Amino acid sequence: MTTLLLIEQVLNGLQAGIMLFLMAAGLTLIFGVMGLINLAHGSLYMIGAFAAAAVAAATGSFLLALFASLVAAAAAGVVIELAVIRRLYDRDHLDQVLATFALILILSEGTRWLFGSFPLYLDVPTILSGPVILPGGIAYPAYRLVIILVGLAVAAGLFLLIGRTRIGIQIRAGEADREMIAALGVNISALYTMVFALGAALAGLAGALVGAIQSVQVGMGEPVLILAFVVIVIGGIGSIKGALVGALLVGLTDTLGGVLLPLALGGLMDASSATSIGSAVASMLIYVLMAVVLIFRPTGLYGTA
Amino acid sequence: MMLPERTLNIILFLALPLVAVIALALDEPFIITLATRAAILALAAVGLNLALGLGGLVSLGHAVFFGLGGYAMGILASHAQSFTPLDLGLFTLDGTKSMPIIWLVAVTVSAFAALLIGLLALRTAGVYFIMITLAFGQMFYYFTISWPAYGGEDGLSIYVRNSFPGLNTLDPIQFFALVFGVLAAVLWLMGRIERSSFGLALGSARQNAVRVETVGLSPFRLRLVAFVISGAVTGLAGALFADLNRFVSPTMFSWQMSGEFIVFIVLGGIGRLYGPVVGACLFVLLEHMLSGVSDFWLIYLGAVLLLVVLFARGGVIGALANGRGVHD
Amino acid sequence: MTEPLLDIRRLTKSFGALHATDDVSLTLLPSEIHALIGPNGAGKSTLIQQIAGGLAPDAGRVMLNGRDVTDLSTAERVKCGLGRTFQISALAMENTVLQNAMLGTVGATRSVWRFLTPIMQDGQLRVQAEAAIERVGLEDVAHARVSTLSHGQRRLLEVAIALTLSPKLFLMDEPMAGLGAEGTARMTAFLSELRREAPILLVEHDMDAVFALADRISVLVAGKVIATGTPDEIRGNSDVRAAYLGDEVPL
Amino acid sequence: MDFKQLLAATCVAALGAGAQAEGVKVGMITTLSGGGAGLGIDVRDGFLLAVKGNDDIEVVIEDDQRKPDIAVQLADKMIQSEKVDVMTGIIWSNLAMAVVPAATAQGKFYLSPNAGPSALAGKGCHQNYFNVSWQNDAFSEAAGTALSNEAGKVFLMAPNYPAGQDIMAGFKRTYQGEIAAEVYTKLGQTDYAAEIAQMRASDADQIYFFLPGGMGISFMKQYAGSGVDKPVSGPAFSFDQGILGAIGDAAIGAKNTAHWSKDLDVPGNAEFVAAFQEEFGRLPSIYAAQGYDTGLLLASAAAKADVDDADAFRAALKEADFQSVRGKFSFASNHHPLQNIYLREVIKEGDLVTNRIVGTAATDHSDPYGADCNL
Repeated sequence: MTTLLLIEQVLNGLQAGIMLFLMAAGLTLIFGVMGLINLAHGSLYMIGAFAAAAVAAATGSFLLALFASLVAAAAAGVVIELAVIRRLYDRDHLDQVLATFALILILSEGTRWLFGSFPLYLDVPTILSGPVILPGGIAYPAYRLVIILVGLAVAAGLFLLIGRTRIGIQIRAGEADREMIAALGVNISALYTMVFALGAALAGLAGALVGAIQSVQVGMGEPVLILAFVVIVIGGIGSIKGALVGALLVGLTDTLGGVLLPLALGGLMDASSATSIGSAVASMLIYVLMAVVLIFRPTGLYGTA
Repeated sequence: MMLPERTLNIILFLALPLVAVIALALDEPFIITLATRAAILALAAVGLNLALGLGGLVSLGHAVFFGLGGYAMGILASHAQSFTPLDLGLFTLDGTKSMPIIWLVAVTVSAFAALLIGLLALRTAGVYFIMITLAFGQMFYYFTISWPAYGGEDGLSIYVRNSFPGLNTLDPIQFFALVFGVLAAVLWLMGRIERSSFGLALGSARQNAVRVETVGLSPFRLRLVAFVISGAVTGLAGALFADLNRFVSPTMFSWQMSGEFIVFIVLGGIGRLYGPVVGACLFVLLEHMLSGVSDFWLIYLGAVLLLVVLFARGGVIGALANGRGVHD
Repeated sequence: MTEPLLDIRRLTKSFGALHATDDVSLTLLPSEIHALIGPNGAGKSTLIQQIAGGLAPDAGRVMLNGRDVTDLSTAERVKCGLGRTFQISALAMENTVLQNAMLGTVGATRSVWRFLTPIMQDGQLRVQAEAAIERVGLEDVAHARVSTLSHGQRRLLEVAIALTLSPKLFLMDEPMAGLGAEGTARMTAFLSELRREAPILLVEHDMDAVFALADRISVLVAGKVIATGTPDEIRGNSDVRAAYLGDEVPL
Repeated sequence: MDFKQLLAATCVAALGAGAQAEGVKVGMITTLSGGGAGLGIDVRDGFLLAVKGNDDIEVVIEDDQRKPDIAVQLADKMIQSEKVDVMTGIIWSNLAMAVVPAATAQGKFYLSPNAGPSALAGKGCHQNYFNVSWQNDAFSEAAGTALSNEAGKVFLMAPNYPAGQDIMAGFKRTYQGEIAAEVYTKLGQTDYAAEIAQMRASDADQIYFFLPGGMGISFMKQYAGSGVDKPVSGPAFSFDQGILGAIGDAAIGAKNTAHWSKDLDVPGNAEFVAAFQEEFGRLPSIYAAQGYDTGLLLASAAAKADVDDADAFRAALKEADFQSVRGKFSFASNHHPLQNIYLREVIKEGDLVTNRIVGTAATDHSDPYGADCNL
């Protein structure tokens, strides 16, 4: 493998990590502030993608579609929070897991009922459809570069929001002590609804952005949900920084493992078993990574007990 | 109608064989098959319940043991079917179609896996424990999918159900009786464990780990032992499930499977010995009835589940029984 | 000279720049009550945790009954004879008083790895547990759930569980808190007798109780032991007075 | 002749044949909920269209949720409770492996409207198992032959699971040229950036891949954006009508192999396409065509023989005496299809992205496993 190809694969790994970060950021934010495990986060991702596909089909505008994904996912988030989620804050993790698992069933099949059983069409805007040539001569899809930029912008925005703004102070106070923040006169339930909607909007945006280069279909949220959980657990639940680092680690491990393992094994055995065994091990690799991180740091890289 | 919990438990527990016997009288073998399925899934959840209900260990990876039990059956029976011994490197093992031997292997393998996974996973707690157990489940799932020796994603078909001395296991009612006997024996065992000194210590460790340490006991060891017993029982259920279907596949390792076990426990009533049994029966019943209602029946299933979690916190048993379930 | 049952040697623990425990040495002799007092934030909790095994010291040793237990876990120290009660109750709240006491007997007799015998029907253990409950006067609520008990009753149950372990020494963290005047008097009389069974390292805020009970008192200020002596010596110690003046505690 | 007339003609023909069939009860187990529901729905709709108005055939339909254990349970229900004579409907190889051997062993007929694992075509073949769709390797064997004519090296990619390995094995069996690389991806993978980078870097002249469902959609969209311009082809599963809409223009020009296409010029096909569109408001897919043929096959056998006479009914099935929308269709000795496999190309008709036939990849193709089958 040439160095140039290796660099391109590293770029691919980073890009996969950024896509995961978009999803994981909302998940970790919701957990950090409200202590809630939300399995239905993947459904919000799916809702964002479907809303984008529907609006893009109706208007032909990708920007409108992105906007629609934010609005639809945030609106769905508000409805879900008001109807179900707010009853779960005081419950243990087990009840949260089950209730949000039930939400997955309802939202997935509801979406299928509305949009049918066939995948929808959503494509990248024409202006971003081709590759651009990076320094060193790597041809890289323009749209993926845009995803990297959007992801980094979202990360920066979140750090600013949490670190520099009044709402961020309230969020951090809420993480530390619910009663304290309520005593300070902040409307805690409105704050929670807002944080949930923000997390949902991020998931929806991720769904729309990623949906344009993947398949917009029912059930698309579940694999990425599991990955997002792997990410935030590696990073330490509740930490935005952890989510970013975890996402990049997972993206790199997954991408480079799939490419390098079969090559590495090729030296030890014949080509076809190296491919097959290498691929088998590569598909387990991120879970191995997560288990190893937790064994040495039981609360993740940046987590607190 | 409110009944004392003990009476209710007996009624609910006997409902299962009653259904099977009525189905036999009406010549509806499929109902017996459904009852068998419910009993096996209940057994798997009864296993998990020791770790989850009594020990407070929310494992989202119990499908690992279920799948290992299933593959123990599948691998042994497939080698018996093809008359080729199983080569384990150091020694070879003949395949077998005998259930008692298969059960022994299933229990041993899943207990050993539970020991290794427990040693690593029990270093974490809370959400991290949920997620690390999930991670182990996913490892096994992807491994079996891409491991070609025993069918990969296609799984492994065993054309004839394995044998049990003195029984014709192909007869639905006899197989049901066997499964129900195993379930009853395990429930009895679990009831004893709950009331034993180990059970007391494990339950106390869930409520307050410091208390248990302060009387000189190690919560880690208590939990590890509970996890191993729990995994072994779920593994046994896996072997039976594979025999019911005469088929094993990687879906037995999927995280949805682990999730369903938890659903059974919560549906029936958490921390109750018979909770998983009631939950599994109800789930199988709902699945059977709702799937005919519409293509979108999973919406209704989700709604039922949501309502139980939000509004019926003691599960079905909690809603039907008066008083709270105390293990005295 | 009698061997100390608990011998703490030059224990040190820092959190960043904060010296929570600064070169602390203490002993607990047979049949004595050794009280540890000090203003809030003096480092009492940190010290207790290091003795009990919840926190590893940066330096120094903890000797229990002649054995170095510095590297042992909480549970192993309990097996060496350490009986402990907590400032904030550590009890199995959903269980009954009797079940909590039975847990103590299970720990004491190392009989936890019994899976099939119903524990509550074990006559011998039950007698021991009931005896301990009776000693602290909780027999009327033996079958009540702990969550229904008052704070004072929970404190007594803590003591009862410690009793079931027949420890070689007790480590008690504010056993009087929340007991009320009558309860405090009863507990004082009880502890006064108990020291004959095993010595007590007593952390307590109730100064009347401390001075009534203690054979020796150590004063901990800012992580350091500034004085150790009989109640009379401590009353007369000018450093102690200086340290406590700001706290307006009558000595 | 419109569809109703066709149907009437079929009925008349059935009556004319004079067989006094009592009626056949069919149990259909297929995927109707969750992620893969589109395929099951197409098979079901195609099948129901074929047997519409046929009073001889009673259909019971159940949803397997794409879970093998549910499929097994439903098979038990079909056999023990519904007491069906014939079973059909399963989409996925792994579910077929779970259900088919047990069902045929219990004396039921099974007609496969999709999926043909090699295990059921060779040693594991059964007299009551009829595959009306294809053996898993068939499309890629045909593709291997067709692509051998075009010079150059090929880059192979499939998910790492048995059907993926089967299909690549089929391709390699017939392909004469050189293989540049062979890559197996994770089942359910959604991002193919790394594989596309490997394709770009490799010295392959073309790409042959098998990625069913959402995986294929993701890959094709990403491939189109990558600027790699090596021609791609694969079996029809990644270019089927049900998913072409979701891939859009990115698929245009891709070659794929299938036994059917909506523009295939054989008797009855245009009528089928029109009737399907009329009834369900969408274009039929190959799955719908397979479901339809399965229905026609069953109707033809039911018209000839009483299902209670298993030998007669089996013989009637074996004759395959129906007008397949694929044209010429018959069963090889292992009860798997002998049929033509065509080379199709993805094109745009107005706003619609669809396939057209550009050639024949294999004539009277049968699978190689039949040699191991003792029927």
